[in-house]
Amino acid sequence: MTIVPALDLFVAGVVLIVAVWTVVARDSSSAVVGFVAYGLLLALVWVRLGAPDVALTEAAIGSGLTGALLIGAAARLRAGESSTSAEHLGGVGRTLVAALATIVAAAIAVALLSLPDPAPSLAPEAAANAGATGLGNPITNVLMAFRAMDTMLEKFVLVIALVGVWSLAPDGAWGGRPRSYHRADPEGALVFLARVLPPLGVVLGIYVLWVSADHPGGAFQGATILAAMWLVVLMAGLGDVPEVGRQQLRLMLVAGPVVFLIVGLGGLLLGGAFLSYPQDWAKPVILAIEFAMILTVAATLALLVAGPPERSAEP
Amino acid sequence: MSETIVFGLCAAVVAGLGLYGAIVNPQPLRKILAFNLLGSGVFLFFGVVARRGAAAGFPGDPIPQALVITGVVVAFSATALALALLLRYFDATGSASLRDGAASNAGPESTDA
Amino acid sequence: MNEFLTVMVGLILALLALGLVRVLRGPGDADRMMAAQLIGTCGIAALLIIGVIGDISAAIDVALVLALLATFAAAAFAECARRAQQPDTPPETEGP
Amino acid sequence: MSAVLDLVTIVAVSAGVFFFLAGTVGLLRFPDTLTRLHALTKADNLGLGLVALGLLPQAGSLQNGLKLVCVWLLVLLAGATVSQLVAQAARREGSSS
Repeated sequence: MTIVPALDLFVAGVVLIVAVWTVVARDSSSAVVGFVAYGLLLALVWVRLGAPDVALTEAAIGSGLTGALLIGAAARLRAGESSTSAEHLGGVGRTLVAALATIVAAAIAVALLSLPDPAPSLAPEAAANAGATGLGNPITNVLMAFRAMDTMLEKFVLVIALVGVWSLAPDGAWGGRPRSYHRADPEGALVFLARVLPPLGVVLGIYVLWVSADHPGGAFQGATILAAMWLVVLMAGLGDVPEVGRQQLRLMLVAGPVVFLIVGLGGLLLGGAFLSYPQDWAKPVILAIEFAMILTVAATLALLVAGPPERSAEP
Repeated sequence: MSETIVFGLCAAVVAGLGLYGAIVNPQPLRKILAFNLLGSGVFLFFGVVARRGAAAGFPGDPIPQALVITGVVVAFSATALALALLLRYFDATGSASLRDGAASNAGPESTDA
Repeated sequence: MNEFLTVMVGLILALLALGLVRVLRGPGDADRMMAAQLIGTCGIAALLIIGVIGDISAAIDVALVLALLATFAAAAFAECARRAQQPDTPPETEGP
Repeated sequence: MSAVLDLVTIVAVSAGVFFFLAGTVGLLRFPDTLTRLHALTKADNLGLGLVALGLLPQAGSLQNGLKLVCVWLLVLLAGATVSQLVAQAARREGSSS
């Protein structure tokens, strides 16, 4: 039907308008709003590209958590905005950079348009080996079984990033608590939200994880929703971030990756290769890893958004 | 197959925009924003390649899609680290731009507070 | 039916782009919150219709997550607006 | 029967888009924050509510239909909270400036 490309043109057109807005906008706060809208529209693009799992990830992490990070940073940097000097790149420089950018864009476009007609694809292999794990969702198969090494290393990357963020704390607040604490005013709207939303969010997070076995979903997307709910509680002032030096918190943060590593080594011992699952135990083992993973990843993502410690340890 | 062409061009333009914004914009926050834009353009590139490789009953080749999911998470942690660095630099020097002349007087006494 | 829905999505996305203009004209925090909320709702409506057009039932799950995170972004905006208005008092009172 | 359902979809979705249009135009044209807020909340709950209502007959299963209603309820909660917060922010800006 000729009408369907019009839909794609609409979506792509608005995505480009918002992307140009994000780069060109005058002050950074409206650029951040543009970026949140951009992340949202990207979820639409991913649904049109037939990848609902990635749409979930882009919506949850791309526009949700990244948006919150940027909103917080833009608000804190607004004070310093006046002191920044004018553009340091002259007119000639900008046209040169514009030319470079168009060359890169053209190269990407040519690379995409000149894909051979039976485009190279690993889908047949993924379909052939889908039986090994008994999971219906091909992407969860790839993430947790065929390329389990990537997913495990990704968790270590998250923990390392958190160590990096925590190491940026000023000396006085070492091992203290991130974010400044404020008393929650009981009848505020934010407090009402922080009481009503988290239960719904937790149910949705676990649903997204549970459904990922056979339908689009995933542990990371579920973890992002749980992290967002904890952050709403923190923003409303109903709870306080645990101090960074606490032992249980650090153990919990490392638990996810270590469980994954232990299961991987277990696969090695049981005669298979590293990270190979015993034949008929694949699905329960994968679900066990994902449940252990969702809590630690949720905590890590929330603490990444909370940022480095700013106050000393006492409450 | 029309959406692969439309979104392929969209991915290319977004990547170019991100590159342009990352280089031209003086403020570090805007550079991080533009860098995220560049990242999402590259991920869209993966998405279009996955869509072109749709076979064996899948709407799209699952391998590039799984790589993109991993990539989005890693991109988020990189952005979190970059923003933490920027905010720490802003707290230490009181200015949000990295121009050498701009490191104003607030430098020494606030770092050891 | 799909043709009608496609035209509707086009309209909604045009309105979404218009919503951004409000951010340009009224740079106050309140306007930014409202624009983000409207953009979120327009995005969710467009996503629901696209899910029906392409017959992708997972689009509703994505819309659910987006609805949840639209609230989260609004909370982030609100907290920054509140923090800009009155700086935080050090927590000399007892802990939570 | 399906013709009637399609008719319901067409009428409800176009009404929903009309409210979106009214809300966006209101957001752009109205003079001060509180009147804009009035327009925004109409676009939110009525616009999305009618679109969701219009899509109910097209939704594949009952589960999808229930999820559509959940999406609408969640956006209602979001809209209510944002309206409160925006009103507080507007009042604070009003009183301080």
